[in-house]
Formats: sequence, C-alpha cells, structure tokens
Amino acid sequence: MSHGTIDRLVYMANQISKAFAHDPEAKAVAEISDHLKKFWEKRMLAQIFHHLDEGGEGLDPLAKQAVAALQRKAQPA
Amino acid sequence: MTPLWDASRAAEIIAQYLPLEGPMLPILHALQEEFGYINDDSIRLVAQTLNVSRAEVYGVVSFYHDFRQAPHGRHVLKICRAEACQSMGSEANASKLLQSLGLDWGGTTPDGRLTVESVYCLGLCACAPSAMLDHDLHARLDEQGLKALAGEAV
Amino acid sequence: MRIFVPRDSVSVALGADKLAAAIASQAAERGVEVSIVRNGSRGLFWLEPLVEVETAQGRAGFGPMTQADVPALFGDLAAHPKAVGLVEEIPFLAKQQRLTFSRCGITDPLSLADYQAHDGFKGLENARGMEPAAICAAVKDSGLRGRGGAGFPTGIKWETVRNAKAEQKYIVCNADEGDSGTFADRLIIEADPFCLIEGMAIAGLAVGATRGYVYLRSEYPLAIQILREAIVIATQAGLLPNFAMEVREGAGAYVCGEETALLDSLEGKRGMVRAKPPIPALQGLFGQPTVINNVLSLAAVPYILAEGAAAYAACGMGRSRGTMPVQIAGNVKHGGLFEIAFGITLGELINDIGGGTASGRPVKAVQAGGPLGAYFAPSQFDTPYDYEAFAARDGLIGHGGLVVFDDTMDMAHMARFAMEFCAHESCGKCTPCRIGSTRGMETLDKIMAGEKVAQNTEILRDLCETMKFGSLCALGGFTPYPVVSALNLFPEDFGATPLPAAAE
Amino acid sequence: MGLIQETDYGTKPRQATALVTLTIDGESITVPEGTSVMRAAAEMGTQIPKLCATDTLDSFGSCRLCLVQIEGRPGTPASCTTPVAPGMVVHTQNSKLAKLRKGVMELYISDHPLDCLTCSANGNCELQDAAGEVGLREVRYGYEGKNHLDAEKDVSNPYFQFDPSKCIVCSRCVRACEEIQGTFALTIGGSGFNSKVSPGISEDFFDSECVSCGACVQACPTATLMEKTVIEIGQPEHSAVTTCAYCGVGCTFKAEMRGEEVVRLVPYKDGKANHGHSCVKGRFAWGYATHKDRITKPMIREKITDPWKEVTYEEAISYAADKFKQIQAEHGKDSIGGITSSRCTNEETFLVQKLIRAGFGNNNVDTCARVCHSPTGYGLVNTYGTSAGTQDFDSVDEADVILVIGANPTDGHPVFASRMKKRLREGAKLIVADPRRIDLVRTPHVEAEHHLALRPGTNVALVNALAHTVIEEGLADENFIRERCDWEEFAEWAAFIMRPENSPEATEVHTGVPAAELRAAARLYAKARNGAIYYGLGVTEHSQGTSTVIAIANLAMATGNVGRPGVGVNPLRGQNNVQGSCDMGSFPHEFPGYRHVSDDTARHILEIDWGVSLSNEPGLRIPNMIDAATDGTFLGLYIQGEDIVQSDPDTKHMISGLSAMKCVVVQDLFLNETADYAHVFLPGCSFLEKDGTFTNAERRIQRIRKVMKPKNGYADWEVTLMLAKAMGMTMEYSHPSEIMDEVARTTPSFAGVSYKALDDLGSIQWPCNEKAPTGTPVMHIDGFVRGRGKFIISDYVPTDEKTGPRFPLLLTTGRILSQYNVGAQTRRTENSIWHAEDVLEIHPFDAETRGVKDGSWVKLASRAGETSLRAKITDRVAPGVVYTTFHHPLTQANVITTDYSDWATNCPEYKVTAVQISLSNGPTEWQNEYNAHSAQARRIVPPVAAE
Repeated sequence: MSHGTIDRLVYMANQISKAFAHDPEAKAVAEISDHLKKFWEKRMLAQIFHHLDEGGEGLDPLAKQAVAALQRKAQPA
Repeated sequence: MTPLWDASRAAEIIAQYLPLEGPMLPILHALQEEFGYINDDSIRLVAQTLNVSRAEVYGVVSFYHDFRQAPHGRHVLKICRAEACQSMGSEANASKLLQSLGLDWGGTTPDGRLTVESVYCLGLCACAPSAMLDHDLHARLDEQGLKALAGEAV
Repeated sequence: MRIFVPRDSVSVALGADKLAAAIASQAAERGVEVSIVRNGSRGLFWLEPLVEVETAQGRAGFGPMTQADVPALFGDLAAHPKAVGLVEEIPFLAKQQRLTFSRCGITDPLSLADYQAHDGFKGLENARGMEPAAICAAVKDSGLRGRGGAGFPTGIKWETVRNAKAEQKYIVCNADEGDSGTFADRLIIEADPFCLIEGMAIAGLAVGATRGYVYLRSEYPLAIQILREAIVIATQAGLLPNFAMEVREGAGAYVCGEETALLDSLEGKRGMVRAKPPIPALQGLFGQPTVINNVLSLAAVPYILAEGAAAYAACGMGRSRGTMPVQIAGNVKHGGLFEIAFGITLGELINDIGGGTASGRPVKAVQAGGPLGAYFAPSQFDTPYDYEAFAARDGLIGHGGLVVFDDTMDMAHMARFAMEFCAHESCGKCTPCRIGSTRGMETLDKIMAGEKVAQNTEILRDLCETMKFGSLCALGGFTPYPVVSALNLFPEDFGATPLPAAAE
Repeated sequence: MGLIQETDYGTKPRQATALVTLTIDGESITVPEGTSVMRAAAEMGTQIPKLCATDTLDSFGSCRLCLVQIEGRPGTPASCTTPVAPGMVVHTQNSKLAKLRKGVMELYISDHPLDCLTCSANGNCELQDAAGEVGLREVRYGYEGKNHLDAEKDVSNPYFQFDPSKCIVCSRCVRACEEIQGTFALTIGGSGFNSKVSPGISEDFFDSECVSCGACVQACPTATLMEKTVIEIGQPEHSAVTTCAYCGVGCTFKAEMRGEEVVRLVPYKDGKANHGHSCVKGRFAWGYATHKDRITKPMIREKITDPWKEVTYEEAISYAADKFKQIQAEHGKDSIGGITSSRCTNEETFLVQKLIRAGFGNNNVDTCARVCHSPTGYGLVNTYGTSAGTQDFDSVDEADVILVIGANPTDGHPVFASRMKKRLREGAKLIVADPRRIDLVRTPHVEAEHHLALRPGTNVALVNALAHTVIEEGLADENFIRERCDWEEFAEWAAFIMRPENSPEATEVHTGVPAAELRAAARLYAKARNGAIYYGLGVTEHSQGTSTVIAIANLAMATGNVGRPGVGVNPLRGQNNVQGSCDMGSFPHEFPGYRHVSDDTARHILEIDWGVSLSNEPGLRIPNMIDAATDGTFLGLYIQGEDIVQSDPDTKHMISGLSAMKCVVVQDLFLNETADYAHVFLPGCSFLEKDGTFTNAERRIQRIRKVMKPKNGYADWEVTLMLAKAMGMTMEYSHPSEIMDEVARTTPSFAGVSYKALDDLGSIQWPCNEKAPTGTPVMHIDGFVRGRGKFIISDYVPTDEKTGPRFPLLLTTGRILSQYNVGAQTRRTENSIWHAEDVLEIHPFDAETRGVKDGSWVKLASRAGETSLRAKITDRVAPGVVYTTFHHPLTQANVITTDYSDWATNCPEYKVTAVQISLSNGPTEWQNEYNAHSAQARRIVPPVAAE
C-alpha cells in the first residue's frame, strides 16, 4: 500500500464498502455514506470528493456511489 | 541393574496409569520401580502430564518415606524398628549390623551393594524381629540372622 | 495326600515357600501323590510355618516347620517331632470366637469355590435382596463399631453416606495398618481376601457407591499381590456387578492411616490431615460422599448380613458388640491373632492365651493399641478388653494390638521412641505434632541424661497436654498416651528418685 | 495520616441467607449459616489468637492457637474450622485454653530467631502479636534443640526475600499461591519437623514457577516472605488507598509510605476489582516513578535535531502555545490537534479533549484506544447501545462456560485471570480461540475443553461458524431473542449466518480449525447455563476488528447470554484508563459519554457549560493526523502520556509524519520514542503524585490518591490547564474533583458520580445516575441500552495482508506478564529480569527449514520493514505463525506491522503481518541508526547558571 493520502482514503472507502456489501445496494450506499459522514474529517471528505470528481480511480462501484451520494448532500447543488 | 532415566520410557509408564483416578502415587511407584528413584526430570514430566505444578509433585515425592530422589544401593535392607521388634531386641541387632557395615540409618555401603533403611512395622510382630530385603520378608531375625541376611545381598 | 502350607507374610518370611517346594520335591522323590494347598495362616504365628496334613480325624498340624522336618511328614505323622495335634484342638484356636476370621487358614485364599463352600457371598446375596436402608439398619443393629481405632458406629456412617446426594460415591477401605503389633488387616487380606471384597461390595450396595478403593500399605507387598488377584477373580466371576474395586499402594507414611490423610494420599497429594468438618461421609474422596472403614469393619459385615445383626450383637459387652481380633505380639510366647468377644481381661490375653513372655522373664509392660496406645503394667491386667474400660484407664484398644515387653525394657527409652516415631511420621501440618514431637524427644534425652529431671519431667508433661489437646489428629494427640503412661507406671526408668531422698 | 489497618476476620465471609444465633463468651451473636466460630467472634470484636487463619484463604486448622471450648462437645476444636451451630455456647478464654495456647506458642518460639528488634517485620508481625496475646514469657525447651535458624535465605526474586529461618510453616503462602493466584508454584517439601516451604522442586523462587504476584508475601504472617523495600526502608507509617496504573483490571492498592518514600504497594482487600490480589506489575513494579531517567523539568528546542534545553514551565508553556497559535494563524484552526492518554486520569483526559474541542476549536483529538479497543466501541454501541463490557469481574464466578477469544489473561490481565482460573478449577468449562497456545489452554489444574487454534486474521469466520452451528443445531435462545431483540433483524441475520460459506466445514479452509471441534465448542457455549465471552486485542487489532466484535455480540444475543451475572461480552481492556479515556470523549467523533459531535443536544449542553461554540464535525484520527501532516495540513500536536512512535503501526510513516510537524508537544514521565520528534517536552507526573480517577474494564470508576508531591512540580491536569490558559481559554479548577463535577453535570451516564460518592461507595460502575444511583455492575438487565438488541450482519472479508512466496509466515503480536505495553514503566524496574528483550517465537518446523536455532538472531521482514531479534523455538505457535511482543524499543516490532487497519475504526492490524524470517548477525542497520538517532535526539543542555 502506498503512503499517498488519497490512496489510503480510497483504500479505506473500499474497505468500508466491503463491510456493507452484503446489504441491498441502496441500503449499502446509505450505510457507507453515513459511516463516512460520521467518522471522516472534512479534509478527508474534501479529498475523496475531489478524487471522485477526477474520475474516482480505484474506488469500488459501491464506494463511488456512496461518496457521490454524500457529496450531493454535503454540497447541495 | 535399574535402567538409566529415559524420557520416552518414563512417558510410557506414566501413560499406563493416566486412566486411573488420582494416578499420582501409582505413577511415582512405577517410575521408582523402573529407575530406582525419582529424579527431577521425572518430577517435571509427571507435572506436565498430570497438568499440575512441579512444586506439587515435589511436595508429594518429598512427603512419603517410600520415594527417593537419589539412587540407593543395589539392595535395600529395611529393618523394622517398631515396638514389637524392639521388644525382641531389634535395636541392638541393628546397631551391631550398622556398626559392622560402618553405616548410619539410610546409608549405603561404599561399593553400592547395600542400603540399610529403617521401616516401622512389617506386620510380622508376633515373629519379631523382622526385616525386608528388597521385596522379601524375613522374621525371627536374631543378630546372626540379620547379619547373614545382609551378607546374602550381593 | 493333601498338605496345607500357608502363604501369608509371616509364613513366607519364615520360609514357607521353600518348605512347599521341599515337600513337593520330597513327594516326587518318594512317588507320593500330594496336593499342596497354599492356605492362609490361621494366625497361630508362633507355630508358623504351620503345615497341615489332612487326615481322617481332621487337619493335623506340624510347626514350626523347617526343611529338615519335611521328610518326617511322609512317615508316621503322630511321631513327627513338630506334631501339634489336630489344629482345631489347639487351645489358642479352640478358645476363639471366630466370626470374622472363620475361614482364615482353612481355605485357599484365592479359591472362590473354597470361599463359597464356607458361606462366602451369602451376606452379599442377602444384601442384594434388601433395600439400602435395610442394609444400613442391619449394620447399625449389629452394634459394629469402627475397628480402626476410633470405634465410631459403622452403620451411622453408612447411613450418612446413603443419605448424601451425589453422582459418584466411594467405598474406601483403610488397610494402612501401620501400628506396630497389629496384623489383623494383613491376615484377613492374605488369608481371606474375598471376605473384604464382599464387605466392600455390601457397603457399596448400602450407600449407592460404585467404586471401591483399598488403600494398602506398601510394607505389605504380599497382601497387595493377593488382594489384587482376588479382585480380578471376583470381578471375572461376575460377583461384583456395578462395583469396581482397586488396590492402591501406600508410600510409607504412617499418618495416611488417618482417614483424611488417607483420602488426600489416594487423590495423589501429600498425606496431610484435613480439618473436619466437612466429614468424609459428605465430602470425602475427590470431594464426594465416601464410606471410609477399616479392613476389619468391612470384613465383619459379610457375617452380619449372612447371619443377621442379632447374631453379631449377641457377642460382646456393653457398647462394644461383636468380636475383636486381638493381636498378641512382641516378647510373647504365643503370638498371633486371637478373635474373641469383648470382655476378656488383659491378663487373660497376655498370660493365659499368650503364655507370658517369649524370653521367659516377667512381663514388664504391655502396649495396647499401637504406637499411640498407653502402656499397661501387670497391676492393671484386670482391665476388661472393652473400648470404655480401656478409656477409663487412659488407654485405648485402637486396632487391637498388644505388644508385650519383658522386664529388661527401659520404658524411658520407649517413651522417647514414642516421640521419635511421632516426629518421624508427623505430616507437619499442626504445630503441636510437628515441633512438639521433636521437643519431646529432646526433653526425654535430657531426662534420660539426668539433666534437671524434675523440671524437664514437668515440661514433658506440659508438652504432652499441649499435644494431646492441641493436635489436629490422633498422631500428635495420642503420642502422649505411651509417654505419660510410661512416666506414671515406671517413674524409676525416668530417673525419678524416691522423693524423700531428694528433698532437703 | 496513619497506616490503614484492615481487619482480618480469620475466615471468609458466608453469603448464606439462613442465620444462626449462638453465644460466645456469654454474648449472643447472629451470623450467616456456615460462618466459622472464629469469624463470628471477630465480628463481635473478639479476636481469637490465630496464625494460619486469614480471611482471604480457606480455613486450614494447622496453627492450633485458635482452639476454643464448646459446651457439650469434646476436646478443644479449632475455631477457624468449626462452623457455628444454633444455640452453640462457645468459650474463647479460660485457663485451660490459655495454657494450651501458651504451650503451642512456646513450641513456635523454640524454633524461631530471637531477633525481633532487628527483624523487618518488627511491629507488624502476627507471630509477635500472638506471642503477646497469649502471654508467652519463657521458652523452657531452651534454644539448643533442633531448629531451622541456619536455613539459608533465598534472595533470588528481585522484589522479595524468603527467609526460612523465620518460617512457622502455616502454609499461608502455599495456600495463597494455590487458592488466590492459582499458580501452585509453592509446596511444603518434606514432612514433620523438616517441612519447608519450597518453590518448585526445591528451587529458588526465581527459577520456580512463581510469577511474583506477591500473594505469598501478602499472606505471610512473619518476616519469612518480605518485600525487599521493607527490609531496606523499614515498616511504613502512613498509607492511602489508590488504584494501580497498569492494566485495565484496576486493582486497588494501599500505597504504604515512610514520609515521601514509597515502602510498598499492598493490594487492598476491599478493592472491588481485585479483592486483595495483585500481580508482579502493580504490586512491585512501581519503582519507575522515581527512576533516574525521569524528566522533571520542562524542555524546549527549536528543531528536533537540536539538543533539549531545560526551561521554566512558563517558558515551555508559552513557547508551545505561541507555536500552536502561530500554526493555526497560518494554516487554519484544524491544523493542530492532540492525543489524550489512557494512562492519565479521567479528569486529565477530559481536560485535554476540552482543550482541543473548546480551545483549539476542532475535534482533532484521539487516543491510544485507536490502536486497541476502538472496534469495541463501534461494535458494542451499534449492537447493544453502549461502548463497554457488559459485566463486572465478579460475574465470572457464575459463568459455567467461558469463551476466551484473542486474549491472554494470565499475561495481560493477571489478577482477573486468577479469578477466572479459580472459577475454572471449580468446574466451569473453557474454550480458547487463539492462534497461540496461551497459558490458559493448559496450566496446572486448568485445561481448555477446546483450543481453537485459528489462523491469524480469521476471527470473523470463526465466530460466524460458531453462530452457524448454534442456529443450525437449534441452540438459539428464541425466547430471549423475541423478548429482547428485533426478531426480523434476527431472522435476516440468521439467514445470513446459515449461508453455506459460514458453516464450520466451509470456514475450516480459512481458519484451520477442524469443523467437528468448532461445532463441539459451539454446543458447549450455547448449552451452558451461563456462557461468558472474554476477548482482547486479538479480536480488535484486525482489519475486521469491528466485525468480530459485532459477530461476538450477535453470538451472545443468539444464545441469550446477555443481561445477568455469569454471561456477557467482556472486552479485557489493555491500559489502566483506556475505558475512562474513551468515556471522557477522546475520540474525534464523540463527546464525553459517547455522544456524536453532531448530536445537537449533547453539543449544546457542553457549549453552555464551556461558553464556546463547538464543531459538529468529526476530527482526525491518529493515522489521518499523520497523513495530513505529511500532506502539510496538520502541523501541531499535543501528546499527553502516549508513545505513538512505539505503539502505533508503520513506524517509518509515523516518524515522517511527526518530523513534518512544526510543533510537537510531548508530556510524559520519560523521554520516550515520540519525544525524539518533539519540540516541547512537558514533564509528566506519576499516579502516586496526583489525585484523580481511573475507570477499569468493568466500567468501575476508582480513585487514585496522591501520596507524594509531584517530582516535576505539577500534576498533569495542572500542566494542561496552564497550556489551556496560555492558549487563551478561561478555565479554573483547584482540584480534580471539580473536573469530575463538570463531567457529571454534562454527561448523563456520569450524572451521579462525584468524589464524595466515590469515597462513600469505594467505587462506582457507570452508568450512575438517577436510575442507578450506586452504579451498574451488570448492564442490559431489563433490556438493552439501545432498546432492542440489534443483530448486525458481519461478513467475513479476508484481510488484504496475504502470505506469499516472499512473506510466507504470519506474524502476530502480544504481551507478556512482566512487561507492560511499550515498556516505558516496566523496563525501568526489575521486571526486565524476566523479559530483557523481545524474542520471536517460531515453531520448530519453521525454524528447522530456515536453520534457526533457539537463541539465534533472526531478521524479521515484512512489506513494511524489517528488524532483528532473537528466536525462541516453541510449539506454542503453529507452523506458519510467528509471534513476538512489542515491549522494547530496540526491537521496534511496529517497523514490521503494516498500515492495514480496521475498516470502521482504523484500529491497526497488529495481529496479522506476512513476514519472512532469515538468520542475521544482530540488529539491522535501521535499528542501529534508530538507536544512534535516539541518543542524538535525547541530548540535554543544562541551563546556563544564573550570573
């Protein structure tokens, strides 16, 4: 695992996603984004949002959806 | 000759008695029978096998007069010193024998031939004095008889 | 020709095995067909080895036999130099009331057929048809008291164990017969082992125990061997359904004759005396309800169940019912086992039955009840053999041993020996016994050396009080009996000079 | 302030409800059935002389001093072994008894040295007291007889001495070792007059099985077993009751003093966690408090390559505050943060997080629980509703089956382990799930029914398979579930757990635990009347730590094992106050009392009390702080009593993060590894020098009390307060009790806690409030704290840390009895005699294929780094698994561990690292460099003398 911060954040998001992967998709997305909201500091969130904006390389599909959902909530258009 | 300490033989012996309830004494008897005495290795092995501490095994070994932690002579003469034998003069006979062998109670002849120990009653009290040479009992042992018995053990 | 050559420890210690071999080879040489039965001893030890030859009149005895006496067995029996006549008519035997020891010496100890032909297993069979409560009641009614020394009613003990609730209960037989001058346990085990087995099986039925242990001292190798064989025989014959019996060998600790120390030893621990309560009947072996009885108590049971409690209770005196196997030993002419109802006097036992000292010198003292028993002087020979009568004279019957000393014995030396024995055998748990016995030896040494005799005698008496009332078990608690009795009866042996001479 | 004396009633109390009335010396007394005559007498104030009896041990009846007379009973029974009976009439004093006791005492003294005046126990010797009580004036036997006066002393143990010449063979030491400690290291050797207390096979104490718990020393009525400090210093003259600062058991001790000098720490019988027992650390290893390495003056330096300069507190504090303010001014208020200490008091921890939240204005606070029990918090909050173990320690006495997962109580929580072993000796059954054969698997008189030796990293699979067996075999407690949990959630979970991949047969591939054995273990646990689960860091320190905690919580609920004594889910927490530091709001997402920072109600309570507005967004966790530091957005850190360089994973990354910061403030007793990268050092204060409270693993809040002045001048909370003021906060406390009052008024679960209440009750288990005014020993009794117990699906996701050809072995880590955590304290005591260095345990098979011999230096390499240490060949570990401890900075085991961490809490995956072993010649180059750097980093320039 690289020590780049964004690599770690992507890894963490994917890891969280795996923990909820057994849930139905919609529920899983909600749980994952809720988890991120509860435990991630804002610069971590900013970085992952930015990463998603850049294409979200490395993020699992579920993680991607969850980050996107959270981003929508955090930065209402 | 008693065989030298052998861990796997000892383990085999211990295993034979494991099905017993409270197997400690039977195991210690059997180990002593095999090796002539109970050494520290035996104590450790018994402790390990029975899942007790080695302190506990040592406590047991050191408590009983029967168990030895050092080898004895090739033969053991146990002379009864209890009252009935004393009433028939056993003490005098025994001290003469010990004197002639140059031993104290519990001592072993320099050639390792004979250890003389005391025992308190062999149940032959109506035919005192008595003694046991290795596993054989002897009664009505006067001074000569005792000396002869001690001489028999080669 | 049927010849009986005993195989108990005494006869073997006196060459019975060699004798049997000599008889066989002599017979072979002469072309005489003999069947040699290795019976148990009759307990007439002064005659051992006592060879018996079956004759039309009965079993003729020859003893004490030596190998030199063997050829004569094949000649005119009446003229045999060692002939003692018909064994049953020997007064020592004829005078006895053999209830417990009735088969000893008569049968081949390891022959089930012999045992059954002599009423063996009758008691067990009766017990099988009874409710456990009824068995306990029968034992209670017989008045049987523990033969190990304490004299506690056996039936009450059984009843307690019967009423205890537990998945596993045990019968433990105390065969750690360590008292000098006693050999009754050994004799019954070697001469009639099935009797003990039967007694234990009955106890098992009475209390609901399925396992039995016999704790047998290592100083009795032959007894261990015979009992182990007998258990195998009885088990294989299907006589012990639901009762597993095992012999456990002691390891040379006298204190393991104390019941709680015995239990600790059986469990594989140091043989330390446990404080009571809890009593073993409720929390005994491995913490389970346990009957722990002496060999003689258990061996008395088959008779009680076979013949009824009343038959047993009919013997004896006062609260001491039944018979007691008195063991006469030491410096005595006719040493051996004498089973008799309670009530006979000490003097009768020593002089009439025992025939006085072996040395022919006057009797000086008799120690009754083992190394923890008091000494009696001939002046006390009118004491009846009875728990209470002995207690009244600060003595005890204990396990029924009597050791005779002639007038050459120094009783101060014997008092010191009592302390020495206690020191040697003390488990070390309680202080009066652990330290007191050693201080007792040292104080007696001072007395015997004539050092401040009066003062040290007072210290010794104080010590005896401390040990008697302060000790945890009978080892330390009873050691004062021989010491104080010797001190009281034989002050001259302790350097006490007649007072007026010493006084100013 | 005098010496606290505890009454010794001679025998243990009885709990029987039936009462018995008897008469003792003419006075009538009523006591519970089964009480001894001795205790009954003591309760009415009559002390019957005794030596072998003490109320922490079963009665024994050997000394024969306590003999009494009972009307209608023969002889003189011992009062310690005689239970009371209705109507019994007892005489404890008369001339006969007096003479007897004197006679016995005369025997004792006939074999005892007459050196009372120079004896270390003089004035505190039960033999001396008893001799006085019975009026012994003379030993008529003289002193020439046989004796033990020349018996040789055994001084092999670093902390206590054994002098057999003073021994009265009461066996109290032997019994304490058996009954209390459960080690059975002592016996009486020989018999009769030659009876002698003997460790092992007549070995010396050090070589024996003794674990130096001190129970024997505590039990000894004479100077036979005596603390070396007492021999050296003398008997103490005053004492205070305080709480141990080592593990999460939280033993209560009496700190016994002479003036300002600690003489000894003695376990306190009334201590609710330890009931008078102790271990080698708490009992003896307190010497670090006065160790020469201790730094007592504040120090600063501009750069971490500079030597330290000693300064005044004012200077150091304003230096730190200025730096922090400057960083915030330049990089925003979120650019600094702090780390609270699980070694410090609740009050100190509360203050640090308050400083950060209210003073720094962010939630960048974290604590060492991050690396140990953070998954416990997450897992238990979500399933049961509260972040703590469900039981008190006493509960184990009622457990029938004990399941220990990933914990090594005999080393990590020794005093509780003794308690557990006692219960196991009484017949409770044991299941151990651990890759390593810990002592508990088989130790004298204790043997696990099942040792599930799973492959590291497969806990979730194992616990799921246990649950699978429970459901499949119909062993679930349906009534409990319907009554206490949400049935639909249960059904959903049950459907998940019944999937074939969760069966023991399927998980065997991952765990290596034979299915049949696992099923047998599941049945044993599920069928128990009371089944209790105890777990430790072997559960939490995984990438799926949280999932395992959840799986455990599910299993306990499914079998109805929650909400009464004898059952429950019990995390064995590592450090003395790790529970408390979490309770006090040390996590970046939670205020005190586990209230999320986004919880408006909670935030408002604090905002009103503190007079500031607080952030409602979570702050950074330690690893994220370090990441942010390397990114240049996090530049200042206040670390109280933690050594993150040694205790946190991936040392190299940690060092680069710290090195990137502009101001690192370390507050500690010693210049620890982290201080090598600090700019300000604030001297810390030991638990003996301050007041406060610790909260142990059973949620028990207990006082620590100051017994000597702080060597560094201030308690830690005072230093934090200075820093807070320098940062511009207006806070004022004159005593820690005021901080606790603030906790109580702002935190519902602590509402009833105050120093007054603690003094009155001795200790309090939270929650303590109107509903539970004296605290809560067992939680969830009438329902779960969160309402209904929640079954949460815990899927097994294998860790990404995989073995392969380069790294074929799995390293797992743990701790050892004599050392503690990073060893900062224990390494500065004689404890190192037992464990002078970390060693690598390796299975004989793996050793042989690599040519490794016992004692060889081996290089241990992982993807993260490498280190060298010595090998110990043992079959405690399975082939393919190696094990080491992390107590010594020289080893730096965390150079090896990766930065994989728990998905929910980032608790590092210390327990699984793929490694390779090869022979080496000694420490690696990195280790040598590291040590050289440490020496360089710890230079101190003394202050220039004033002119």
